[in-house]
Amino acid sequence: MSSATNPETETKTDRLTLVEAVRDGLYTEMSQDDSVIVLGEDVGKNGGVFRATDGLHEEFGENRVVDTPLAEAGIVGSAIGLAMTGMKPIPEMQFMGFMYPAFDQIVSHAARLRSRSHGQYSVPMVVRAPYGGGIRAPEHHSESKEAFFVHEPGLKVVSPSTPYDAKGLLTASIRDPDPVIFLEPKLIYRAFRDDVPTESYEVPLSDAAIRREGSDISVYTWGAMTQPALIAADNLAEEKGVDVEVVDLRTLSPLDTETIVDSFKKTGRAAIVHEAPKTGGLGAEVASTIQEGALLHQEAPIKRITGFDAPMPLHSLEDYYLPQAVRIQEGILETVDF
Amino acid sequence: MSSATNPETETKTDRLTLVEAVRDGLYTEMSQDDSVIVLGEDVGKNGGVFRATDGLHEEFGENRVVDTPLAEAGIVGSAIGLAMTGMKPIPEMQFMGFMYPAFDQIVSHAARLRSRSHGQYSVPMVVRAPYGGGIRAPEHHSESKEAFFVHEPGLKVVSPSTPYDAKGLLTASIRDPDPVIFLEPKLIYRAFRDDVPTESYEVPLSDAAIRREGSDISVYTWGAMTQPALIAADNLAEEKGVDVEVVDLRTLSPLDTETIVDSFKKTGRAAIVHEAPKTGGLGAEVASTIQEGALLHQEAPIKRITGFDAPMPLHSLEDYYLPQAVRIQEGILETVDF
Amino acid sequence: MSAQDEIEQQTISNTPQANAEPIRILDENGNVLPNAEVPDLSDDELLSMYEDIKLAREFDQRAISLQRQGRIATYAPMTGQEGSQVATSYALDDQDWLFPTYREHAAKYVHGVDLASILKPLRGLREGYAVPDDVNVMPEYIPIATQVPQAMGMAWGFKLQGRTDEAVLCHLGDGATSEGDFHEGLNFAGVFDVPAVFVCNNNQWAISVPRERQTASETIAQKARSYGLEGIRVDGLDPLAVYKVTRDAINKAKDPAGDELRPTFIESIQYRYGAHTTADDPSVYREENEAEEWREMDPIDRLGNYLRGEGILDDELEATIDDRIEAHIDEALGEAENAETEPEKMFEHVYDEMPARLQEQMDELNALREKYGDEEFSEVLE
Amino acid sequence: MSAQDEIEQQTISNTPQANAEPIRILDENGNVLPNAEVPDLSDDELLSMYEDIKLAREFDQRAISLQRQGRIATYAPMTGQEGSQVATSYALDDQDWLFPTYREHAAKYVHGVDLASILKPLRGLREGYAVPDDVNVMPEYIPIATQVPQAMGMAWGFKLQGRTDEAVLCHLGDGATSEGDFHEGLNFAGVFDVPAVFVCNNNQWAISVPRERQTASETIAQKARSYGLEGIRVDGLDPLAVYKVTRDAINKAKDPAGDELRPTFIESIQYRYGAHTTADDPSVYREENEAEEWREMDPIDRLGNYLRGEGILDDELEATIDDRIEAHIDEALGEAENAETEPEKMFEHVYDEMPARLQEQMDELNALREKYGDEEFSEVLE
Ligand SMILES: Cc1ncc(C[n+]2csc(CCOP(=O)(O)OP(=O)(O)O)c2C)c(N)n1
Ligand SMILES: Cc1ncc(C[n+]2csc(CCOP(=O)(O)OP(=O)(O)O)c2C)c(N)n1
Ligand SMILES: [Mg+2]
Ligand SMILES: [Mg+2]
Repeated sequence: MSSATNPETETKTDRLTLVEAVRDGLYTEMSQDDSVIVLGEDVGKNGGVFRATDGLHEEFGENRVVDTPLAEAGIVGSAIGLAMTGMKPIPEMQFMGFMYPAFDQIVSHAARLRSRSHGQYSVPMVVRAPYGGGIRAPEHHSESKEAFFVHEPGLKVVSPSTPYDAKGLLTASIRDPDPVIFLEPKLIYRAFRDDVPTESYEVPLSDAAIRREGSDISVYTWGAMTQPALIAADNLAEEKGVDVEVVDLRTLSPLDTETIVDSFKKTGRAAIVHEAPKTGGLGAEVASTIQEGALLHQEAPIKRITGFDAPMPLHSLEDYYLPQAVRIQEGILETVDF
Repeated sequence: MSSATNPETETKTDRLTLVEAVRDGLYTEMSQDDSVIVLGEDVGKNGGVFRATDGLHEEFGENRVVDTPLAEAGIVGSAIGLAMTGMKPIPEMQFMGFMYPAFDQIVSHAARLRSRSHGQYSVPMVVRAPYGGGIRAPEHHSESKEAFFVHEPGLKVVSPSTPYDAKGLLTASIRDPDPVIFLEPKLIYRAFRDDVPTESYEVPLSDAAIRREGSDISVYTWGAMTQPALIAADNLAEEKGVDVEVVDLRTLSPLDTETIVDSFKKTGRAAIVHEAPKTGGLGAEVASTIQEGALLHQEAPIKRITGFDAPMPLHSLEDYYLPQAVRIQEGILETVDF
Repeated sequence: MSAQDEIEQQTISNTPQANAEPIRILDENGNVLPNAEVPDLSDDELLSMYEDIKLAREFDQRAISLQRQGRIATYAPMTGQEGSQVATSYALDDQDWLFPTYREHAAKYVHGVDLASILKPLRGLREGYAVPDDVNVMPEYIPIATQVPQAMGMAWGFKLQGRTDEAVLCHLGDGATSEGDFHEGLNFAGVFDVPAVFVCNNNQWAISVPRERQTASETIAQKARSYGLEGIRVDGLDPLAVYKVTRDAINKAKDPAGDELRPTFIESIQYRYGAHTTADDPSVYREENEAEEWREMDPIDRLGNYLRGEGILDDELEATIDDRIEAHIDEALGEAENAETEPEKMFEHVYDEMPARLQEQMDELNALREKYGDEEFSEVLE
Repeated sequence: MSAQDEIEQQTISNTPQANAEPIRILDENGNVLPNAEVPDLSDDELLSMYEDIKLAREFDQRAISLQRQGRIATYAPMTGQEGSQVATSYALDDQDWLFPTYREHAAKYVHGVDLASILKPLRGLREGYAVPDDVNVMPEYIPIATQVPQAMGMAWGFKLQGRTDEAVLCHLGDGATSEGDFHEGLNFAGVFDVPAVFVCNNNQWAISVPRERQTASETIAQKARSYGLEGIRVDGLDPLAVYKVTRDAINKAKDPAGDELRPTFIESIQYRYGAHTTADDPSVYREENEAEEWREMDPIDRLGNYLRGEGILDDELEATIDDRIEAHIDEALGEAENAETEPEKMFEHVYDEMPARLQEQMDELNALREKYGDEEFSEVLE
């Protein structure tokens, strides 16, 4: 990581990948706030199976970067207890597919301690998990079930698509007084680098980001799928003269309804791109939100370009499962030509 | 339960409540098929906390109606193993809110053994759970998170709204070669009685049911909410001359897209009624499905009349949380008057 | 078989720390057993403990009858178990935290939750779970065993922050020991050596499932060994014995000697005299006379006899105590029955700041309430 | 500390059945220990066991190098653990079922899964998990410990159906003992007394977490006592000892004597010589020389020396065996590398009958493939 001062902003920046930005976000916040601790399987000495906690154990010691036994309900449950003592625990789930043993602790407790106690107690915790497919991983390692957590009131759900956002959203998540499920798109952990300020900064958990302005159609996406969506948009601009707006939701719960609806009012057409199975995916929520808020602007059915209603296959077929640029382009054209 | 022969069908029928029909469905299928067994907490001697397994322990013995230790992953996990030996296990989860400890076994395994084994193995199991609010129950006893299971490919999800359907859908579920999540609307467990044939019969897991024909708007719902939806429809017919079609989805996964879309093509307007929180609920999927399939028929935004994006409150407020007839009427009128 | 036999029967042969014989101080008549030592409590403390156990029993009876009258919702009685509940909370210091289940009303009360707050959730009001800042009690846990890793985590937090004067007491049932969360929480407690005391209220039943069908383990206490923890068995109908082992465990949690581990797992052997909850009918699954045998070991009788024998209690004092209890419960009930809430509350406490979507939903509901009146919402749905 | 000391060190003091001293038949040089009895296996069986262990090790080395060449995906090596894997599967009858994790390649192979089927999933093909009807092996389990309740359930099914000749063997790691599913599954096994054998392959590490940070329990085996089960410790680098305890456990599962419980929990003490998976670098978290000490107890050397000492094995036979192994693996690899699948397959095996929605999705994909060609789908997304 080479450091530089960004001339435009005069802040010192590093060129970081997304996973490095996560690590940097943890590092920066832990340096400033003693109550922040990281816990999970192999997050300590090993620095995390994706190196997202690399060096933190050495820097902050084994009481703040804790290798736990192999038990996800134990990890999240104990993090809830830690949070009650004024700490800000950041449990890591090694992969999203291994969050399910902790599902009860997350949905029945972390999400509800505030409401259950009528506002008396809260759980300022960030559950981090790498998610999504495309890295040729074994079974159960490619889950993208963000919709499960979005459907649980009391949780916030966040997924960055750039290194800059990764650090900024993570910082905001750590400082947020409510539990945040922080989903890291591991397909793009090391896909590209960004200027990331060395100082701490927040990207608020309220605003979607327009990644590309356009007038013909709004494409809503998040996480790793932002990349193929942007590629598809560029291809279509070049090859077909279609002007695509790409909206990166970033915070999946609570949804930024305003940005979603405003973009649609401008374009009148929409496609949603996600990795998760189509049925019951977050795409359905976005589509419903749009038509509730802007039906009179709608000129074509809202297209969902998603994973199929089948479990993620093993790696030889995963490229067929994930929305590729070609599928996205086709979906967009179908909508634009409707 | 008094028995009678239905003159129209010439089958012998009983007047049963929904929970009695569930019990009757279990009884009938267990009588005919030795491989069917029931297991769970308090399902044996106690006959289930809602009496859904009343008398089965006496009738079929402790090897077919099994009281288990208090451990939901143990119950569902062992049921998966039982299913592998050619049995048809019917694990009961005491309340839907207590399914989460078994979430991993359900979504990572029961749902996927067929695909994981490339079609070699399967899990013919029915996970039964009472669900939904309105009975003044304590915390965590009023969950209606059907959307979680609908989003997991490989599972079927069923919810009856009448005693007749309860038995018929349960029979079909037991005979289905795939895992079924069978959600029983406990609010209407004893709300009314129906003629239920004593013989066994199937209600197929593929068809939604039109509970009331109408031409002005289609209201999609399932489970306990079918009741207030029908009341609202009657009220509106009487008071405002609005002709409401009520579609009871019955099988929530796979969805009967055809019936959903056909009804909408007829009415051009839709509302969806469910208890679960609005965001990410199954209403979003139904709305998206409709606009994908019949946008050109759409005359108003599709209205979602649902639980709020808040945890179910304790019982003094639950009537505000659940969609009451008055809220449903208002939502329908808003859509019809759009 | 007598309850005394019953309690002793569940002994184990070869695990020394999981205590073959349950610890006991008072015999069934309230006499101090030979070799037993009465814990160091003043007469006032002993009397107050006695009064609280009696209050708990009276509260229980009143709550059951309130439920029958439809004035509160489903209630989980504690008769037979109050002695242990009260004694465990007496063993706590104010700054210690309590993790109760749906049955530990008395444990909560003794640790500072007023009776009205206990009744409010039973009347459908979450307000009862928002206890004052200086009362260290979590909202009761209904999803079985989920409190175990959380209690462990809180104790861990105290340890990490060097707050050596704070410990955590976590209740759970015998049925709860079968859940994965129990296992994960206790295993963490052993690995991270945290100042926590786990009390398993082994009341012999998990709804309709008896202890011996819950696990093939010889005792519940011996499960502690799987986590490197000390496991202790105590007569849960003997408040003095329960107080002693719990207080020792709390002391050890805060200030362990030598290479002692901080956490302790206590199996408090009890019996649920009554129904699992007011919605349950135990006659369907167990012999009515079973309870009678356990009643011979009743904590109120035993502690009362002890106090009378020591000259601390007499008829007059007993009458005063009973009157005070009556008045206390009446007052709490009045307060709980007059308490109200507002539909807005269910939107307010979901997040620290209400998201726009939720605000809209609240506004929609309020508009409807305004238009149609609250009566339209109070109808039962069926 | 030598490996022998290491193995013996984790002894326990007071739980008789969880075996203070691990069972061992061969010493580090392959000599039969005094008082030890070699299990009743023919020379051919012993030789075949030896060959399979050697094959497993060779397969492991080849798989690691295939992964480095990008020809297979992430692979979990088993070197150091093959002896135990092979021996446990030799202890099974054909009709018994095996529940493997991602690491039990050799256990699967011995129980009937051909090497090509083991390689196929590593090449991204689910076909490898669809074994022939007469091979009783489940697809490997990746979510840790989830196999435990399932294996228990299958054994339970055999028992309920009176299929007394069938038993289940379930593998798990030391890390897996911390998961709730482990606890729930073993507790059920005790309560329902099912014909199952649970083998914990304690290879001292769960990725980077050493055994002593995984649990404060003195031994892993003693956890069995929490469930009323017999817990046994065995030297996992001694194939004869592992064979013996496993075979005894399988026999007991099917035909217990007197009031013996059917299930057994075996702690097979091993060491993972290499990395957790090909994606792991153990030098980050452990001393390189640790493995060297364990290698002194290597199963191939010990069994080989024993066979040579008995005159069953000589250089010539060894060379024949090695050639056969080489050819076998080459052939399997060829088959696996030529295997193909079709995108349709991911739609076909979701339900027994494909739902209309899924059919539509498949049709849409096929139309796209037709229009653009499969190359458009094979690009990496990044
Ligand atoms: C996870 C979960 N599963 C099931 C239930 C339903 N349930 C409530 S209490 C109970 C029995 C609890 O038994 P035990 O732990 O012995 O406590 P006790 O009620 O005897 O005090 C059950 C099964 C629940 N609350 N949570
Ligand atoms: C539920 C779950 N959590 C986390 C993981 C990630 N993971 C894969 S292997 C492993 C370590 C397993 O250790 P152990 O049980 O000792 O088996 P070993 O790999 O040593 O054979 C972990 C944490 C997983 N696969 N499943
Ligand atoms: Mg109990
Ligand atoms: Mg291991």
